[in-house]
Amino acid sequence: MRTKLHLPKDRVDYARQLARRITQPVAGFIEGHSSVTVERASLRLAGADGANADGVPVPNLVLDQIRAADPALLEEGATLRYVNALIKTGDEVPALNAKIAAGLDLMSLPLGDRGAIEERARALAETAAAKVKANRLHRDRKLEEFRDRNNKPLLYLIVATGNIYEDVKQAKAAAKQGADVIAVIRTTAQSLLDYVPFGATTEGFGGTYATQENFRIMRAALDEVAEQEKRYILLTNYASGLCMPEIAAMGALERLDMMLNDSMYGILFRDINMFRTFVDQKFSRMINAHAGIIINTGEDNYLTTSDAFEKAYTVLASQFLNEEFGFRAGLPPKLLGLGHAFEMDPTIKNGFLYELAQAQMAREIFPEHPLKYMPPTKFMSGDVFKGFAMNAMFNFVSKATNQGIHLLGMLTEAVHTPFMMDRYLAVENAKYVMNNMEDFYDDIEFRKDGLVVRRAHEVLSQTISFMEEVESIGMFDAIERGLFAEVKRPKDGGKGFEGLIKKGPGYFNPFEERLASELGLAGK
Amino acid sequence: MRTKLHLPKDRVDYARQLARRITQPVAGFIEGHSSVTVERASLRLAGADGANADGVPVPNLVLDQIRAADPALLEEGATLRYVNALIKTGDEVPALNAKIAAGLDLMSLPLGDRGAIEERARALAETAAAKVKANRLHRDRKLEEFRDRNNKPLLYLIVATGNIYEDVKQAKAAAKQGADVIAVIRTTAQSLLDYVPFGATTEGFGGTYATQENFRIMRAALDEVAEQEKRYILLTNYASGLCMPEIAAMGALERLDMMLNDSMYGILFRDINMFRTFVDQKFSRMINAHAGIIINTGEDNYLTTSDAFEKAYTVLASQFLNEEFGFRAGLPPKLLGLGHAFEMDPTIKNGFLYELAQAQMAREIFPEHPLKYMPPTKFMSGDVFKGFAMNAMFNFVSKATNQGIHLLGMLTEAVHTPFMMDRYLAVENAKYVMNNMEDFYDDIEFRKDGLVVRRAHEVLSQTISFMEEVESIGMFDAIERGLFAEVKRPKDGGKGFEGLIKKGPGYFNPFEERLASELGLAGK
Amino acid sequence: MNVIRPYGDTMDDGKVQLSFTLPAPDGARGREAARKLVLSLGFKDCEVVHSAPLSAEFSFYVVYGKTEASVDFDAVVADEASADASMGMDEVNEFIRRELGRKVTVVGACTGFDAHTVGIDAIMNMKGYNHHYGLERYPEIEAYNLGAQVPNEKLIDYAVKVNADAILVSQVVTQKDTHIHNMTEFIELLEAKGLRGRFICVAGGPRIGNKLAVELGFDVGFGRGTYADDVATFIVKKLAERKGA
Amino acid sequence: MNVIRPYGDTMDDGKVQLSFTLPAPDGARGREAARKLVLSLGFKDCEVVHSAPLSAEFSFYVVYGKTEASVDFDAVVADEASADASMGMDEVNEFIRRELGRKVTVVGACTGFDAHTVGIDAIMNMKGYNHHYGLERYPEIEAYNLGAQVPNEKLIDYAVKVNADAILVSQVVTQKDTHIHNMTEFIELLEAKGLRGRFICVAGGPRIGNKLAVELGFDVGFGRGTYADDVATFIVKKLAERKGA
Ligand code: B12
Ligand code: B12
Ligand SMILES: Cc1ncc(COP(=O)(O)O)c(C=O)c1O
Ligand SMILES: Cc1ncc(COP(=O)(O)O)c(C=O)c1O
Repeated sequence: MRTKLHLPKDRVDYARQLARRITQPVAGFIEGHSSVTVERASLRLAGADGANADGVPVPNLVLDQIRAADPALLEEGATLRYVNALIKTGDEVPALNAKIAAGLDLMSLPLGDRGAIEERARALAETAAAKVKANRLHRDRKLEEFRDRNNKPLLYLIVATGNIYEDVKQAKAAAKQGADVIAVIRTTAQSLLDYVPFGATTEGFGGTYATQENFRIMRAALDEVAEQEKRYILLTNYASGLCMPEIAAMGALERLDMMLNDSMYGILFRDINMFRTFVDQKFSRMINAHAGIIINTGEDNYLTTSDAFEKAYTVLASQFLNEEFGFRAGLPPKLLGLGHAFEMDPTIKNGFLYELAQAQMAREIFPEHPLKYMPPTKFMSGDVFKGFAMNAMFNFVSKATNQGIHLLGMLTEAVHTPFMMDRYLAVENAKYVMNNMEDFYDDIEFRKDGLVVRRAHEVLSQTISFMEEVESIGMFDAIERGLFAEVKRPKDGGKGFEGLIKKGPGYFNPFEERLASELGLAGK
Repeated sequence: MRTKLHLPKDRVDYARQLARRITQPVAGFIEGHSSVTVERASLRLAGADGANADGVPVPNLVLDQIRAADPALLEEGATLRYVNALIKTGDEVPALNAKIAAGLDLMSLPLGDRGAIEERARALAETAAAKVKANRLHRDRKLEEFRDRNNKPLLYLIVATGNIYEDVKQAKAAAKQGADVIAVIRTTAQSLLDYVPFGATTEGFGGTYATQENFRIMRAALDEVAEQEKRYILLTNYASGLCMPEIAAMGALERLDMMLNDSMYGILFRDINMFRTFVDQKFSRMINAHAGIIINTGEDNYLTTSDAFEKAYTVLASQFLNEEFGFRAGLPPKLLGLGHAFEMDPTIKNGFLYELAQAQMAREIFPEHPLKYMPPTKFMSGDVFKGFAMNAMFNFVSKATNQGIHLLGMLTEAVHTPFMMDRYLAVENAKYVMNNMEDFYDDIEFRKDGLVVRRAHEVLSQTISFMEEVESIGMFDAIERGLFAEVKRPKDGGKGFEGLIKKGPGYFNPFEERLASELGLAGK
Repeated sequence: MNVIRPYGDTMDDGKVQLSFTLPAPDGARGREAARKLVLSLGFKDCEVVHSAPLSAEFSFYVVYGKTEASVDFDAVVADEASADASMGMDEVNEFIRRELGRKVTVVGACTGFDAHTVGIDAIMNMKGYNHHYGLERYPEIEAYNLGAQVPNEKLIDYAVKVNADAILVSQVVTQKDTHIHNMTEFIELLEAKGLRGRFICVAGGPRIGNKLAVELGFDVGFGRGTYADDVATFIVKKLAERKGA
Repeated sequence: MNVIRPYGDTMDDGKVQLSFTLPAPDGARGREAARKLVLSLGFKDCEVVHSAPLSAEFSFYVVYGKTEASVDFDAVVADEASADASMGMDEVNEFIRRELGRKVTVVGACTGFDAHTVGIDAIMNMKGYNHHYGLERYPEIEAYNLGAQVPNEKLIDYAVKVNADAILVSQVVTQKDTHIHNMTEFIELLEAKGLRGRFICVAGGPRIGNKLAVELGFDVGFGRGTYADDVATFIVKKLAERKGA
């Protein structure tokens, strides 16, 4: 890639070093911990599924039973008990799930031979890995079969009816209109549920529950359109919130292609406990990495609350941190869909140039990463016409800087969740603009001492100062003191703290082992 | 100005030479001719005004009387007879006008002493020149008083209600919304009238009659808003069609600031006789030059009929010719608003880059000229949203290449003449885009071997080949054979041929003399 | 019965976007006036999501409304001439040779003061439009395109002179209903001369509907997106019909 | 009487732009259905200027219509709380010192599952919004901003605890009328506790109208573009009124 910004390589390297140093103590903490949802995700990979009459999912029932028997037992991990039950009952996984849903208390079964349990558990891990690999292979084949049929950047549209069956209609129409990626927005507040609902759902609000069945339904629908359109349609959901790893596990099993998955979003924007989030994000990312799922990080969220011009450096800092946390979980650059957004006040003189600088900077610093670029939202207004022009400029910057994943802006962003026609207009806008300036990226240079170049250099150096400060304070304290996104989160505060688990000496998790070895993280 | 396209200076110079050579024989022809409207324009500068009961304007009555008496007498010019009547009747101009309108036949008055007539006529020319100079001075003062208050490029909006009083409302609103230039579109087919209607009019169709009274009414209205907005509002009309010089004269007297005024538009797009048009354009341009009126040439018209990508060179060729005809009429570069347009098919891959190339090329070849840039029209459709995005891209190119006069695109271009809200949205779009990328022009370079640069070089060389062909055939024959705009116009065909006048040895025109000397054309 | 309503994101939610100008100052009262106006159009619900001043006396509104209005789609009859499946160029020529056995003559023009020739050229000129050749390219059709600003009188005279089968009238400018006046005059002139029955009369232009054209006395009217194929198909089928009758 | 109608480019021409989706395939019949639908809304005239398929079953239309609907502008009463002229920050503080003689306490939150704090922050936080400081900056006002996703119960308890004069409720998400449920619940809770009379209840959010808020039992509702000044003015005047009464 030709550089257009001439960013000093040593400074970029230094920023990456800072990210490594900042995340090191966090990684140390993560190493020694699990969480209820990490355990449940492991159970899900083993096959635990279903729910009892009250809708409590089987993985939660298992955890509740263990905790009820003796909270300390969780330190060995939940898999042990689930697999023990398989052996003890002689059931296959579905039958056991049914029994648990019907009321079987696993803790009533005495713990058998650990060697046998471990062996059976590893076989389950093998099965899960095979399934995930098959999904990955299928995706790769389809991408190959339909190669060059997707837009560049990928056009990403959301559906958010709350009803999976309505979502399917909207998603199919969106794909027909030209979308490459369909994201099913989750219902409001699902991120704060410490369980994943079960089955097909029709009652979400502002979005649709992420459930394994909903994943399956949408996956099938999109595969169907893909064959018609001869274009692989990527499916996205949210591995985020209190069930981050479980949703990742479900996504891996149901062949999702992308997941919103940020290392700090839950802490900052959902007030989830920081230790819990750090532990959860690691395991979820290992699953995503293994499944070949592109993660989408949430840097755009910094800009909907803070000023996009002044706080541009927080985006870059977060990208470096997300990258490093990603590396530590085995995610290669091509699965790191680092986020950013076109959120500057449209009345800023030369705002377009600053957006261009920011986007190009991300492109040059993260050259192999499928950057995820978010549209204007905060400054969209009821003036849908002006909004449409803003989206045109956003589309322009995205193509002009070769972004990877392009979330389409909606002209009605300030009014309502997208109408079907709003999506159509969004695709039309993007296709027109991007085709019309297809090779702009290759044709253009920035003046060496110009605004764009200077802005990028400035943001990089602000980022470095900021990261130096975080390093000197330490990540946990930095969050506590409100250095990120201007919100302060106490270490022992936030949701889900009680779900954190200290790994005991007898901790057993064949899925984690397996993932670590698949991802080459074993020695680390 | 930094060059971004690296166009070979010698080729550009050569194209200008070709323009000089091509227009030389035409200039020779013009030298020896006048036309009915040149004579009427001269009378108007002398003060001839008003109309008879049938609405026939006084200048036309004078011409008709001379021709009726003896067509050959026109070879001496009409001023002689008008001034003779002034002397003979002892009237001042208004009184004489009234008498003519009431039926006085000037030819009934014997021709008096030529010396006395010439003296009186020169005094009238002096008066007219003083009036025009006062207008020019007033404009300059206001521009100075309100300097830096206009947009760059100037935002140009049209009004076209057909009713001058409605036009005034629309124009004022447009100026309040941010327009710098108001153009009153002329009623359909006025260009084919061989007279200028008299008085305020309310019955135009697709536009409003250009009359001196209408000019006055609109001028006063815009001066009023200008004081409120502290921004000089330029007024534009059409010195075009069969009355090109008369309208220029009216514009000079009523302080218009711009005029649509092309050297060949009438021939090609209105089927006006070529000799007539060439003669008329020269005199009209001398008047415009003296009055400090920026002309707007009509290159955009080539693109509404032919393909903008393939026939891009016809635009550049026409710019060179318009420039040269302009120079020959005393117009300095800063009054040469050469035209071009953003009219490529929006589905062309890289169309934006080609538009950028064309606009930047015009900018570099005509560095001091206030280029007039026309919006997309032909490919606008009923999809007003897409149209709005196209206008955003047009606004972008205009600012990105530092154009001078920017005609705002209407989202409803394919639907109806502009609604008031359409204009508002157009201004909003332009202001947003242009402010947001204010310094893009200074920040950007094109790759030396890139698409934009190559395209500009290619168009320049196509232009040169085309002009070489025109030179070798000769201008008149080239038009006859359909080299321009793919239309063939026979030399003796088209409207207004009968209004051409061969100047006799006794031809007298103090206004032409005066203009030539003011403009330093006397010796030429 | 297949009753349909506008659709936002849920079946029958009735969502519609509107924008308009009011001759009133912008502000809270203007917004309320906009809301009332939209409700008075029968919208059940209406949100004024944007307002802006256009001048001291005028203001602009963007509104989203919710209507219960519906149409029975089953009862809707398309009224666009070009909605019929048209033959391609080769088919048309074949049809002429087979069914009519002689060349077909067509005269066209953009009439009145209308100077928008691009549309009629798209139908008639060799090169055609959007990869559909124009009538001049049809070996079995003699096509005369008289161009712009042609008086009705002159067009009719020419059609008589070349013994045309069909006359094509293009009207693009519709301001102040000028197209209606022009088209009406054309038919009246033909009738006055007793020639109406002699020609197939075809009108066209971006704002010309089939219904309108037929009302004004034409045989057919073609709107946006018409190709020569559509026009040729109509003419030759009509001729065959007449020959048969 | 001052009867006004939508304005395109001529007084009373009644021109309105509309766009919508129909659950029907694109094509001539779809366009005709769109036209009929718009005419059934009482438009006198309607041109479908654009249509496009959204999928095999859905289609999109852009339409220009002409309506004779009108409103009497003289009879329009603005219904926006912030339409009243508000005092500035200094004036408000001065007013409190002069008329009330004690500090005013205000508690605010974004309630229910709503996490959109930017709006309530704009009203309450120090830095304010668009160069209008927030209530926290007012020396005579004690402002407590509880932030996002606050249950109504908790908000009320807090207001009682700090003996608030006014409670500010922000509601941004309006899908499935969640704001209405939330706001209704809030008032019902207050009433159940016999506390409604004790607080000035202020609602706000981009889709909150004064009329709606009052209907639901609030004292006032503020929509888009509100500033702290507007809210403070309303509260202190109301307090002075009550004190006077
Ligand atoms: C190009 C153009 C011009 C060019 C015309 C050049 C030329 N030689 O044709 C020029 C610059 C000269 C021009 C001038 C004017 N124009 Co003009 N022009 C346009 C423009 C941009 C495109 C029209 C076009 O070429 N479309 C492409 C062709 C292929 O489409 P089409 O005409 O619809 O034709 C298709 C169908 O309708 C059909 N069809 C058409 N005719 C026929 C005939 C038959 C028999 C059949 C079967 C089918 C058929 O088939 C065609 C192919 O599918 C439109 C805006 C727009 N984007 O539509 C304005 C527009 C048509 N012009 C407009 C106006 C007002 C004018 C002027 C009056 C402005 C003025 N006051 O000076 C003048 C008047 C000229 C005159 N005397 O008529 C208005 C008309 C408003 C209205 N509805 O009344 C428009 C809509 C622009 C606007 N929004 O103001 N114009
Ligand atoms: C920023 C934003 C977010 C941020 C919020 C961050 C934060 N900390 O606030 C994040 C990313 C978290 C977010 C999430 C979601 N969002 Co959101 N979001 C927006 C966005 C882009 C801007 C809102 C904003 O900040 N406006 C700026 C402020 C200053 O304006 P304001 O809120 O109107 O406030 C002013 C007035 O209304 C008034 N006011 C407001 N409150 C109060 C209170 C009182 C007492 C008073 C007096 C006045 C007052 O004064 C303020 C200043 O003038 C809007 C779209 C848009 N452009 O409007 C969507 C939008 C509001 N979000 C929407 C949705 C659906 C969601 C989600 C449900 C999506 C999902 N399924 O995940 C989630 C749900 C979160 C939740 N649980 O509530 C929809 C709501 C649709 C609807 N009408 O129901 C919108 C309109 C986007 C869309 N088109 O889909 N969102
Ligand atoms: C990383 C990430 N996770 C999740 C979400 C969605 O929010 P919620 O927490 O409501 O699921 C977002 C929203 O932008 C996000 O960026
Ligand atoms: C130079 C010039 N004159 C005149 C006109 C206007 O046309 P008309 O001849 O109808 O006045 C145009 C239209 O674009 C033009 O470019």
